[in-house]
Amino acid sequence: NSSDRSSIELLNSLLPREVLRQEFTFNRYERIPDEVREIYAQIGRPTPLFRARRLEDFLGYRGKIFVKFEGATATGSHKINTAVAQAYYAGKEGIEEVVTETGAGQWGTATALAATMNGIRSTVFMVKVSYEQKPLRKKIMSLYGARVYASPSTETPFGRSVLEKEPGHPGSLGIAISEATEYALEHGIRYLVGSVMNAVLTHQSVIGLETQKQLELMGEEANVLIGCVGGGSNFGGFTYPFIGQGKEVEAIASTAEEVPKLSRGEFRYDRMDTAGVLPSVKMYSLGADFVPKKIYAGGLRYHGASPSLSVLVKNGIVRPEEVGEAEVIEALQVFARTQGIVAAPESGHAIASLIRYCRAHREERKNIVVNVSGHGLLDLSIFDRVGI
Amino acid sequence: NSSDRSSIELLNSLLPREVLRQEFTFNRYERIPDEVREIYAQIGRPTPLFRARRLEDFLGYRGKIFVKFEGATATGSHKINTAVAQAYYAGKEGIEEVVTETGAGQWGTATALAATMNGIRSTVFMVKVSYEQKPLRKKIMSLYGARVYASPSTETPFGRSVLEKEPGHPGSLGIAISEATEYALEHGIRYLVGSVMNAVLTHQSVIGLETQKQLELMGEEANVLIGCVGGGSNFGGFTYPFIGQGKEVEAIASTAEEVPKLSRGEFRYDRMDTAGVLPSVKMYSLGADFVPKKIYAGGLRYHGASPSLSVLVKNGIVRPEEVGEAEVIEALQVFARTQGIVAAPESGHAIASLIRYCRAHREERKNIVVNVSGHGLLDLSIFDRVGI
Amino acid sequence: MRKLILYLTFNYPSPDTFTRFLDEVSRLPVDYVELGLPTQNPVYDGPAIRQTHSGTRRPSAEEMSRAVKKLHGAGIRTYFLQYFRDIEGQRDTFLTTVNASGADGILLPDLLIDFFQGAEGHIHAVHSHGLDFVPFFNPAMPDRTISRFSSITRSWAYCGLIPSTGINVPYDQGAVVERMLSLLRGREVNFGFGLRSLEDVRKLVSGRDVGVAIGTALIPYVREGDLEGFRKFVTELRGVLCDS
Amino acid sequence: MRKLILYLTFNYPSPDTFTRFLDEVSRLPVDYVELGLPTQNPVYDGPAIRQTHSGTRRPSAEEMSRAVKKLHGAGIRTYFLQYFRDIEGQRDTFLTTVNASGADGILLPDLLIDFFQGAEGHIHAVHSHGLDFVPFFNPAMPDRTISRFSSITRSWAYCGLIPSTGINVPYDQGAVVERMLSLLRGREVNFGFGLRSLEDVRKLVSGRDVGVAIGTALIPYVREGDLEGFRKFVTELRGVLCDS
Repeated sequence: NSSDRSSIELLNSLLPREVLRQEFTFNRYERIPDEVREIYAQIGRPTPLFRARRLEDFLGYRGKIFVKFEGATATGSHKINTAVAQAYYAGKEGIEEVVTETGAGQWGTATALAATMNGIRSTVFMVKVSYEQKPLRKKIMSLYGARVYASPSTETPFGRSVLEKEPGHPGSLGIAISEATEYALEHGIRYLVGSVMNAVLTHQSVIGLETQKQLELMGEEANVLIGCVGGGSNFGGFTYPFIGQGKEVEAIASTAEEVPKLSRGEFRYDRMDTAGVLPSVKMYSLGADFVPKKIYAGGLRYHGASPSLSVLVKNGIVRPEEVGEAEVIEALQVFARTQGIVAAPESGHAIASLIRYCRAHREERKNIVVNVSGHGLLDLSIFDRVGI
Repeated sequence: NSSDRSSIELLNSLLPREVLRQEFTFNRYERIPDEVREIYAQIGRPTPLFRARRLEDFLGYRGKIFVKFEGATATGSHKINTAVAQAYYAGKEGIEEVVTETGAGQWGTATALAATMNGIRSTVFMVKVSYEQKPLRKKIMSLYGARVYASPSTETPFGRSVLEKEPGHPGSLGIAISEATEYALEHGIRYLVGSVMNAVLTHQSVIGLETQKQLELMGEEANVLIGCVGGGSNFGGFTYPFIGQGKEVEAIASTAEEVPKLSRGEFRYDRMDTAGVLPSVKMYSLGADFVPKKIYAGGLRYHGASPSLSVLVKNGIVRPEEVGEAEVIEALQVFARTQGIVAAPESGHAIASLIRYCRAHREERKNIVVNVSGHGLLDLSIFDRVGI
Repeated sequence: MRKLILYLTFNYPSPDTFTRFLDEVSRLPVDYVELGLPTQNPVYDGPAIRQTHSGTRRPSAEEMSRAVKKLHGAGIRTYFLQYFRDIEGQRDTFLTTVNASGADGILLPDLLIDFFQGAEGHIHAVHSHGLDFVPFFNPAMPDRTISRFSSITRSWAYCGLIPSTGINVPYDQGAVVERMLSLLRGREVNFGFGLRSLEDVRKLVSGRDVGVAIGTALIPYVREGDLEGFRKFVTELRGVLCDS
Repeated sequence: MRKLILYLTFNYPSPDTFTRFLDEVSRLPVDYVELGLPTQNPVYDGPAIRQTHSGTRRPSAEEMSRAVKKLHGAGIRTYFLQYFRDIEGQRDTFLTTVNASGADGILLPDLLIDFFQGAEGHIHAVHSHGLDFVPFFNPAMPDRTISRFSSITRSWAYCGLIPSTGINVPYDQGAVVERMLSLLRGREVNFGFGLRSLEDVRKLVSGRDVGVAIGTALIPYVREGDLEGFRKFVTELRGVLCDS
């Protein structure tokens, strides 16, 4: 991995310095700056933890189901948690603009709002096919004040080179990352990273820490934790505070059958991004060039899983589980009809795993907590195929 | 108003009996049934009341701004509050299905979920032009289990008669109400009513009662209340608990410049619906046949205002204010960029009035509470015209 | 002693029949009588009473005087009921006529609803003409409206249990009554609208010192000229008021 | 007394120059020496140390023995550093060779990271060959991994301050050190990786009983054959360790 050297060094000019420090820190906890806490309060933190009684009834589960609902944040997903922190650190360093890429759109939306709330500008390179298929996402980012470019774009040398070869190129996350990082380096601004890296998981741990506190206030303890895994940031942020306490807790990581990284991926050094701009890390991976067939849950298409999560899976501390599209759509319908919440397709995996668990352990009386990482109001098209 | 006789009598076979009782009750408070409270807890009640510090800073307002956010409910607006109650009462009477009409879609969505959560079926007649322009709305209703028909439809004699005359008829709220009520009478089921009527405002008073409790917990009192007015249900529900206590509070009802019912409407008996199925009531009205020019805030297009609200306006207890489209869009952008929330176009009127107020009273130190009645994630197309 | 109030539409179903019923009323244990003056559009009345107005001739001043005299002779206080919208332009002429008839006062059921903004002045005018103004409060009225008009009137208060007579809508009698009484503490309160049966009346007055006004329920007897049935029904009503 | 540990890549930049530096080391106030055995892909080393591996010849068993003997003669404990991935297939042969060289023990920087699942067995084998196993803990390792491997080893612990040598990334030295020390209470702990200057070293050891391992910072002297500069730097390092 001799290419890693330069990419690790490169992080110094790419990431906010404090993010990089947190990436390499040994600290289990980082103090949340007051300014970030204040923004968290404004964008809907703490997010609700509620008991899903109607789902319990529907499933005939004799224990309790709790839902941690990250869809209640202003941008509708957990992504805002780390975006706010990263944009804050960038702003504090005197950086006046941040840039990132986005595929499904959640991360770009989070970056756009986080930048605005920290008084800095933002630029988002959005994979062209998503840009065209998800106009609402583009609109929200613009509403939050971001400049949004369809990638490949003419804004960067790399984008131009791609367009020259293939003017109608539909774009890819790899190309968008390349453009965003190139744009950051060229303009001396900072790049925000949406998942996989340690610092991101640390920021997301606000989910799990809040959940612990909320359970404590309810006089409850968690026995089973269920979340979905794209890069691993919502899952890690949700479960690590529990796992870190060394308590007996079952953690189930729900991924897409179509992206079987935790079952059929190799545990090895691999590139974090298709373009190889970011460092390689040791993780379960299907290979950075892996192209999943379907896109119904865009956030779960990532080829790998955060290194720390990979280790926990390898060590049997986290149990991976794969769910396919049909089961996810059914789970989303069940959740909508019982609890009224239209969850994101990604979160639908966690809900599907929850339903599986409850059906298999009907007589158990455990406390299950499921992290519903986002709402699905802007992804309703996935129901097209079941005629809704 | 000799036609009223039959329409009042008709309510007996149209509305759940308990809703009708509440319509004519003298009670200031109604006990919320435990089952309804339980559903409220599941769909996101209490909704958040938070201090909008970033908006305060942006406006340079020296007092405090609090936001009551009804967009945090599962269906994304306050409409669910009364839908849950009405569907519950219908179910308790042994009715197995409810029906309603919807224009912009919020009310149909609320009805669909409320029915599902009360274990009964629902049918929604959706104005055809909305049905075609707002496919996401139709999708959510279906996801919640509702049967959704574009109105005029072939499901009712009235719909068929309209289609016979004009096969491509785009539909109207009046036609949809006629179809829904006809359908209810024909099938012996119940019709749910979305606004204007007293019982609906009573159900919505959960908004104001929660706000009072939340302010009390914060050690604050409200001096100014601002909300938007379509039929008046969110505004009434929000403000009446305060006004009813007889405390000194300024209440500002924000309506659309394009639908100037409170300034240019007449205070007189008028039909609640275009079709004249429901009884006439005494209210400020532009005439049941009034057709507003634009549809950017569908929920504010209603020609009248709830009778009780009309009386309060007439008596100078509530101050009406009109805001136009450009100002509303600007207000929505300000709110999104400062607080991160994409508010509904309807709620944008309340926010615009808030901004006006703050700009005119910068040095004041009052506590303003604004009711943001819904989120606007499914109405982003209104930003098309400002190039977002 | 709980008050029993009867409502009759003047001259319905015919001047003759009406007179016979008035004679009968003067022999019955009745406290007050409201005489409705026929009008085109009795908005706050239901279908049955509406029908009694339709095609019925308005009484002359002399007929009005005769009626009052007859009832007063039996110790029954007498009030005329008139929609304010019908007399808006000739208020004082009307009040002069009523006063000349010897009546005790008037009821203007729409005044506090549709004309509440100028109502103080009109009430003052009623009082100036030496008449009682019986405020009509309906369940849709706000507290402060009821309190305000209660404070500037002095006769008994007429409270509707539902917004319109004779309409079949569910209502929460107990709650309506308790709320009205709490707003009108210390005042004579009589209830009407929506009392469809003796059972309704019994439920209303049981344990409470309130009277009742009966209108719609009398109509079938009057329409059919059934004096005997009328007598029996009113006697039973009085019985319920005494027993409960 | 705080330990000073030097790292040198065996035979870099040439066997001759390396030998001269080893002679120099044996005259300096050094406690331990780690001798890196050249490899193709030293994954946890940064660019400077990587370069020292590139094209450098692996020592023979005899060269290894000679080096150990020389350092032992000066009272310096000697360890060989080897990536486990390079010896995975010939572990016991390798351990036999190291043992025969007289070395005190070995460091396998990737064992607890990339091979942690079978690591207990390998550590046991190291011990069976009469060698110390110096556990290498890096800041990315979980608590329970550190505690587990700390409990089954007995020599001093080598803690990396950052995950790779010689890479310029920000890190929170104080926090890393305190956390490591709290996990390794009662044990001799020496820190390496990311100590770029005397100032870094001073900050690290100030007020703490910990030693330091220096590698990357020595390379320029070794590469240039600058024995004098090397001597001066190492002497200053020792000075910092004594003063702080």
